[in-house]
Amino acid sequence: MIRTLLRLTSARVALVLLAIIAVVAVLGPVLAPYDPLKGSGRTLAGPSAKHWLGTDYIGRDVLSRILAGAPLSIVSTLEVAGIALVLGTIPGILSVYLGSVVEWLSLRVVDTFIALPFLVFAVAMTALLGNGITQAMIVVGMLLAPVFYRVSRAATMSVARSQYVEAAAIAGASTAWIVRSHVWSKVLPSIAVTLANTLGIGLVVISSLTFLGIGIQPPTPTWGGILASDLGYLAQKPYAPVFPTLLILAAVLACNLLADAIRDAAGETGRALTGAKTARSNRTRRLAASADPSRS
Amino acid sequence: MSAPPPALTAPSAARRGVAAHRIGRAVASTARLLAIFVPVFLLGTFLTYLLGHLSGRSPAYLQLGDAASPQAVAAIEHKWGLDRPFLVQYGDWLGSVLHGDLGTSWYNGLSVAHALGQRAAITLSAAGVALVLGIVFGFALGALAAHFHTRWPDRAITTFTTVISVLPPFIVGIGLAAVFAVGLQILPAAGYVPIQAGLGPWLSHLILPAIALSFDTAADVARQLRNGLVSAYRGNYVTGAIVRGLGPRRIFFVHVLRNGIAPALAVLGLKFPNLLGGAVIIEAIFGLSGYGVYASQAAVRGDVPAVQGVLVVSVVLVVVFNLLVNIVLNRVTPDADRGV
Amino acid sequence: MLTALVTAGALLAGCSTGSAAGGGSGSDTVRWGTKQIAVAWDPVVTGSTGATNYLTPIYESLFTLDEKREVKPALAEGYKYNPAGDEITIRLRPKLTFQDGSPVNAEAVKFNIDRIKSQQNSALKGSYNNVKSATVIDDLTVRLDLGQQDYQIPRLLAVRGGMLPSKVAAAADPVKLSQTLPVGAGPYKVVELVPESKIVLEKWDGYWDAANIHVKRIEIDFGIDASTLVPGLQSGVYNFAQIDGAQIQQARGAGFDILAGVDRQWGSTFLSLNRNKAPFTDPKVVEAIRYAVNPAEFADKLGFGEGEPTHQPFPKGHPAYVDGLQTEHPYNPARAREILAKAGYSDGEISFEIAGIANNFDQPAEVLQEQLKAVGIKTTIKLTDFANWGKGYYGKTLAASIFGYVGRDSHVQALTEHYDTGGVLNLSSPYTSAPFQAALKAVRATPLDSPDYGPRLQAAAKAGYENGSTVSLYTYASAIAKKKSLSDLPAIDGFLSWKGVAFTHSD
Amino acid sequence: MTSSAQVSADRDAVLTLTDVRIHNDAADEELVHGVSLRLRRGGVVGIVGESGSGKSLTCKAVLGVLPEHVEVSGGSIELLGRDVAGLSPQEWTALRGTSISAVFQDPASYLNPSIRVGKQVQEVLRVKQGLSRAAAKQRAIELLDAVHLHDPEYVYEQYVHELSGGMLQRVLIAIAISLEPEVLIADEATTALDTTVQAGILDLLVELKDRIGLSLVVVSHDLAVVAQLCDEVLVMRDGHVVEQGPTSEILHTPQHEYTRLLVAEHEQYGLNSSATGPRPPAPVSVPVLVPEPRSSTMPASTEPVLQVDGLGVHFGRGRGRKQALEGASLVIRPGETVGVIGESGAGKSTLARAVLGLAPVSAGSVQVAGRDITHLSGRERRAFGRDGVVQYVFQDPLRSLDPEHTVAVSVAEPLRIRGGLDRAAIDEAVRRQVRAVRLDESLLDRFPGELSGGQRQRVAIARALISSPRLLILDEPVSALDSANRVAILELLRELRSTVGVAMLFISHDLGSVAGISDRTIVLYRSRIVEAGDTARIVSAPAHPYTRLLVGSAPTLTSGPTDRVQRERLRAGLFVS
Repeated sequence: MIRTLLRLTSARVALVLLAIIAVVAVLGPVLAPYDPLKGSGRTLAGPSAKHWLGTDYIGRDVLSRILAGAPLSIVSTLEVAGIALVLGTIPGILSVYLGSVVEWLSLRVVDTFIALPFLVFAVAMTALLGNGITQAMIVVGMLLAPVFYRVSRAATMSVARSQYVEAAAIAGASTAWIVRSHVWSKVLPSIAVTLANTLGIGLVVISSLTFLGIGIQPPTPTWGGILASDLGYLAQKPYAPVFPTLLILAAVLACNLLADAIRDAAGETGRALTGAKTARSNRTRRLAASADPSRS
Repeated sequence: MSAPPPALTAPSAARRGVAAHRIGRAVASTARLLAIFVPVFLLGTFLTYLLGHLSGRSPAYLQLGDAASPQAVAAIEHKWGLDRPFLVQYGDWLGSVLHGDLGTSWYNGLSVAHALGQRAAITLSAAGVALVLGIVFGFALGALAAHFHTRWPDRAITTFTTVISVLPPFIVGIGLAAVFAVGLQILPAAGYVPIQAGLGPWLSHLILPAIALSFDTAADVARQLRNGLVSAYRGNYVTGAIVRGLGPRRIFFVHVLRNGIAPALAVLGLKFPNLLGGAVIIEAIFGLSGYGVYASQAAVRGDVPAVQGVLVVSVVLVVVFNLLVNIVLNRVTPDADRGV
Repeated sequence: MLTALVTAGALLAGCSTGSAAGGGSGSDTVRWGTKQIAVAWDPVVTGSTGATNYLTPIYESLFTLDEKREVKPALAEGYKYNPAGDEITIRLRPKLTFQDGSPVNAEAVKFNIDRIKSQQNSALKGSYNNVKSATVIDDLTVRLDLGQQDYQIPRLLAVRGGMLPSKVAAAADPVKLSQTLPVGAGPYKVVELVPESKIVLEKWDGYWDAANIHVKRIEIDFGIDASTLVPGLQSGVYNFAQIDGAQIQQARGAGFDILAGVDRQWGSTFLSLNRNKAPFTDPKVVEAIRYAVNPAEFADKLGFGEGEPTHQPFPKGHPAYVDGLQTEHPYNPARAREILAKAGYSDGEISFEIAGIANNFDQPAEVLQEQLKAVGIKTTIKLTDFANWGKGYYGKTLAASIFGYVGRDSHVQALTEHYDTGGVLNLSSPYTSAPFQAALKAVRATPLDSPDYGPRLQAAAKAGYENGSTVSLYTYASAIAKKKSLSDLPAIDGFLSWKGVAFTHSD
Repeated sequence: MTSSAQVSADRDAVLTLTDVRIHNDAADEELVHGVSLRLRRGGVVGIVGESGSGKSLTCKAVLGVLPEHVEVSGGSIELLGRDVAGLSPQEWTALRGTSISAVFQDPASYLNPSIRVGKQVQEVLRVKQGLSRAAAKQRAIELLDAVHLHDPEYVYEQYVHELSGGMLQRVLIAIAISLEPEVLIADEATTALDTTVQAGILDLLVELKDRIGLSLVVVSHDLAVVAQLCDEVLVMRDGHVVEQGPTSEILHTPQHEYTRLLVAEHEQYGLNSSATGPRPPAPVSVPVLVPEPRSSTMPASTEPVLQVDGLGVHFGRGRGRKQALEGASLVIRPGETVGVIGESGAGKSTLARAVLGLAPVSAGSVQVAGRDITHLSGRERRAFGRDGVVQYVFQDPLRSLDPEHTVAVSVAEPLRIRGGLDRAAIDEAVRRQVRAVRLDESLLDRFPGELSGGQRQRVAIARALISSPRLLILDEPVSALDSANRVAILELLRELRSTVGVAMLFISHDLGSVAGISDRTIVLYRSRIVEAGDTARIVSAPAHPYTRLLVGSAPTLTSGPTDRVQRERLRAGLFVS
């Protein structure tokens, strides 16, 4: 599937973007030309040769802050997605196998989580549990988990009902065997799609929380935090929010592009795997099935 | 592979069954929906209450400020019944919630239900207008993209919806205000006037926040509708309808739309909580004192009953909205079996 | 698509921005936006002195202040101290009523003072510590018995401490008075009140000085995001707003008058140190911190031209401002390092947590952290919501916190709150110092019109300053942006008065 | 290619195809290389060919519904004397339904799932004929009645998912004939339907042809289906018409190799009663009538591999409770092959699952190789599965093989689940088994997607046999295969039966396949065993009316009008739609 994925232009664009972001996340603090926490007398300066993106309200170099903020922004987003992944996928897969009581309960929990207004709940929980990035990430991760639950459950169900799983069950395979050898690899593409999407959502949500003053303690630079504080100085630097916005947007778009590409590639491989040899004899049938008869 | 055989009902029994069957089907689907929503309500309120309990907040510090001696704290907590076992508190609370009493704010001693009642018009107006915008533009864009499937308008719309769905809402809000309120000066940047003051002023105050709120919904509805319509067009029943000699317009409105709309409707149900949740940010930016602002302020102050109140009302709104969506879905596509 | 939509919305709105602003009736209305939230509408309950701004239209005090910061009659005609200075007799203006029609009389005054002293959620208890009891002499005369000689009382009665709510309303339902229907004897009467979000006030003709009130209507929207206020002004939603320093330039550029300056509203931001907790149990550490702090940088970066570098909680020109203090702990990081080194601390050995309220003190905390870092003191910033923070701050369990002060009920009260044993802003409570207590007693015993009052007040301010538990960072002017057509409000220190304010021409 | 000159005058022709070529522009390749045919008014033309032969594309071309990027690149199509090439979309819309109509395979997918079926019948009448709502409804019900749907009012109110495939195909036919078109195309219209249902649909088409003067194009992969109806037959393969001519000519003197294969298949594995020559050699074991009482005097060597007594299976609870199997008893001895036949939903698969210990048994018992497996716990079930005593082969090998596992991995899976063997031993077993099912060892590293249907089914059989089962359950193992593969797999099974000696339970809806391989046959009808016995006896002298209908419905190369009348009588007695 990876090879199919790499053939897609959108995937390549997304991966290049993400690679750049990853490099920035790893090397950002090293690349930063100035100490991101060190203020100077030049406050709210515009872009110049010395400060490419200008300085902030206490005279810190914006470029340095954005670069230095990359690791935390990216890592916290990864953690959010990771928490959501673990909290959602495992119960999602197990819900298919652990009997109707567990299934019913987990479904209702997920329904409930979906019914809770996301940001209200995130704000409430983060505020009530103590204002910190860890709490914020756990809460957001938890609230994003239902997506993974649904996706992994749906994927698992379609595999679980498949005849090859039934064949394994008839041969006496345990649930663990079935999940390991049949389910996991089929669920993976859907999970990858969701993960890529969730990374994007996570970045936006963490930024939004930061905007509301929740999650990240100063002077720690994060993209959302930089953006939020820029908004307080619109009068002085109306263009300031553009830089962090573009970064967030690029990262989120890259994740979205990747998600779409994974979806396409998974579909492609699916078809490739099931139909490579029969393709020749079945070509007409597949064409007939996939084409849009509405315009004939 | 073990699907039960299709009913080979004997003719006479079938005749009698038609009417009863239809009523039975409606009752059964309603019961099924309730069986899903009642637990969601209970679990939602329980989680909400548990959250307040676990936060270890107490009205004492809000009310006493610098006079918070341990005795005074204990006295206040006793007054609020917080020294009772958790489940007893929850039971009592749930009981009064079911009677429409959401308790009183720790912060100002006012009825939470009353405060939310005063704010309902604002939040529901904003969410409602946003919903309408989301539906109208989502459907228009989705139908357009499906119609030009794989051609450039489709790609343009897809790109556009992707971009607007990933824009952080606060950026959208501030950007809209900057352009339309400050730049062009054609709309107010903040505030709310009730609809009694006139449809024009009401809408003029709501349109910007509603647009900001609707982006995400419009984008998702458009995407789902596009995919739904495209796959519906691939359905054999479309070929069937063509072969029967039905015209393209009729095929679209009667056959394709009806079957392609389900995912878009379903996503609408999922988006409603986001409309309420997005209010947290959008209301702050546009100076609307609705649920979102109330909730975030209450949360920041640690006013647990107020936070719980907002969450309960939101869960109820979401549940009711989803019920409606499901009823519509059941009518539109009677064959599908679904959860929330 | 968007443009079309918005245009359609605008057309529907009836085109002009004036009508888009909706609600209020034309140019006689002050449409006021603020990011603050008024929580209680009973002066007895309102904890924040900053919120007095929203109470002044509704409530009138017994006395009031003029532009020279002198006490002038209001509901009361005058006062008289006994020779010992521990009794003050107040004479009310005759034939006044509250907005609910009940009489403004000695009973009402006594009732409210009793309430201040007994009501559980009274925020004025501390300010009235020295008032032992109130006695009705006749219908218009009331006497306050004081615990000790105290000439500050008229000042206390000239602001929030002297605001008089209706006895009938307060006796009937104190929660209603405080939350949904405040009733006073001030120039404006409440038409509509949505808690925490909006209040609509209309001129009340029963006000004793109604002839001086020209603005017909005041509507206040609370909790408006800072970034929305200026667009709100620009799009005509508001014609009056309390804005942040960062927005002054923008508002001025948009053609609004800015009322700012330490002769009007000002605030002070300071670092409270808890001297009962390590590392501040060591006076050397406190001393080093005082040398490490650079008020000029705060004023420069956060004041936006309206701030002042100062080491004390008062701006220059304030009666309690002490000139000499500026040189007592001048910014001197080398000196700070030296003190720490001498006291045996290695670089980075001292570390503590700076607490504060999220979204309020982020930037001062950042600047402070950097300044302390420069002298080898490591800090972490922990900003939380008000409730969490208040638990630690009022419970005196925090080691250090940034906080601000905008209250000015009376000069002496400002000092006691910072430096006295039970002072709300004294994180080191019950810590205080003997010199401060002595100086405090002296200033209280000095009548306001005595020539000694100024020097004694400053002596007390100096003694308090030397306690060392409050390290002032800078003072700033609160800014108000208003439409040019609205005449300037009188410049009274810490007091927003609507007397004489009018729209000069219709727009 | 036979010329079509033998048909009568030109004005009799309702549909004429002249050297029609179909081209895929996207892949730049020709898919159909010249089809010519002439359909006389009231005539029936058949097209036979396996999937991908181009027969359905030809139909789509006639209907003007070719997929995107696919178009008619040569020749001409004349419908009622008009060349369809120049038709505008509006003209096409006007023409479809009124002059030409069609029914297809998988009828459920050709109806809108969200609209009651009656409305869809009515819709055409209202849109195309402008009937009022009431008139359209009345006419719709008449039409539903005309296609012999019991209780048309009831059917009118149903949704697609509430009706069976046969009923839906009748609904579709009702819609197709509602505007009284000249030409009806039946494109695999009976494929995947039960034999008896298929016969019913075919009978209906014949009846309609006679009654309302329809001209039919019947398309099928099954030569027998076409042979029953058609005057003229085209045999297509890979886009070419390999043979074309009057039906009798094609059947009796097939020229092309492929046509001969089609005919031979029916002679060997069909119920071609008129086909001469002996049936395949009968198995040596003596057929035993079932049910057979458990007997202690039975010698040990003939201890049954499977003994089922009074088996009952229910699904669901309360009012939704469905009896899936009732009082079923049967015995299979070592090396014996028992066929199970019945319509879909009759309980065939339920029986198979019960034997695997997977069905919720509510009555009776199941014993496999002397072990009672009626009520196993999950753990016991898995242990029983790992023993590999019973193995199972599914209908569709594509779906029963994990697409991401190579042949080697799939075949080895039962051994790996059982454990205890090292890699080399497993590898050796896999190779041996793959050879046994006549697969090339070079295919071991291929994925299922890279194999042909027949190869895949061999892999599935290899997987089932690798754990040396005593009993192999084959659930419709050849139904999804085309003719050539069907014959090959049946041959393989017969061979394995003698070499490996495994007992088989062979489930099929196709009497021909069952008859070709089973010693004894069980007939399931509505959850009950209605007849059981020696296969030869069941085929030659069916006792139960359903069995008789089944035997009479099986498509043969020679069935005719008399059979139709007989079938109708039987159907009337059985309420079969």
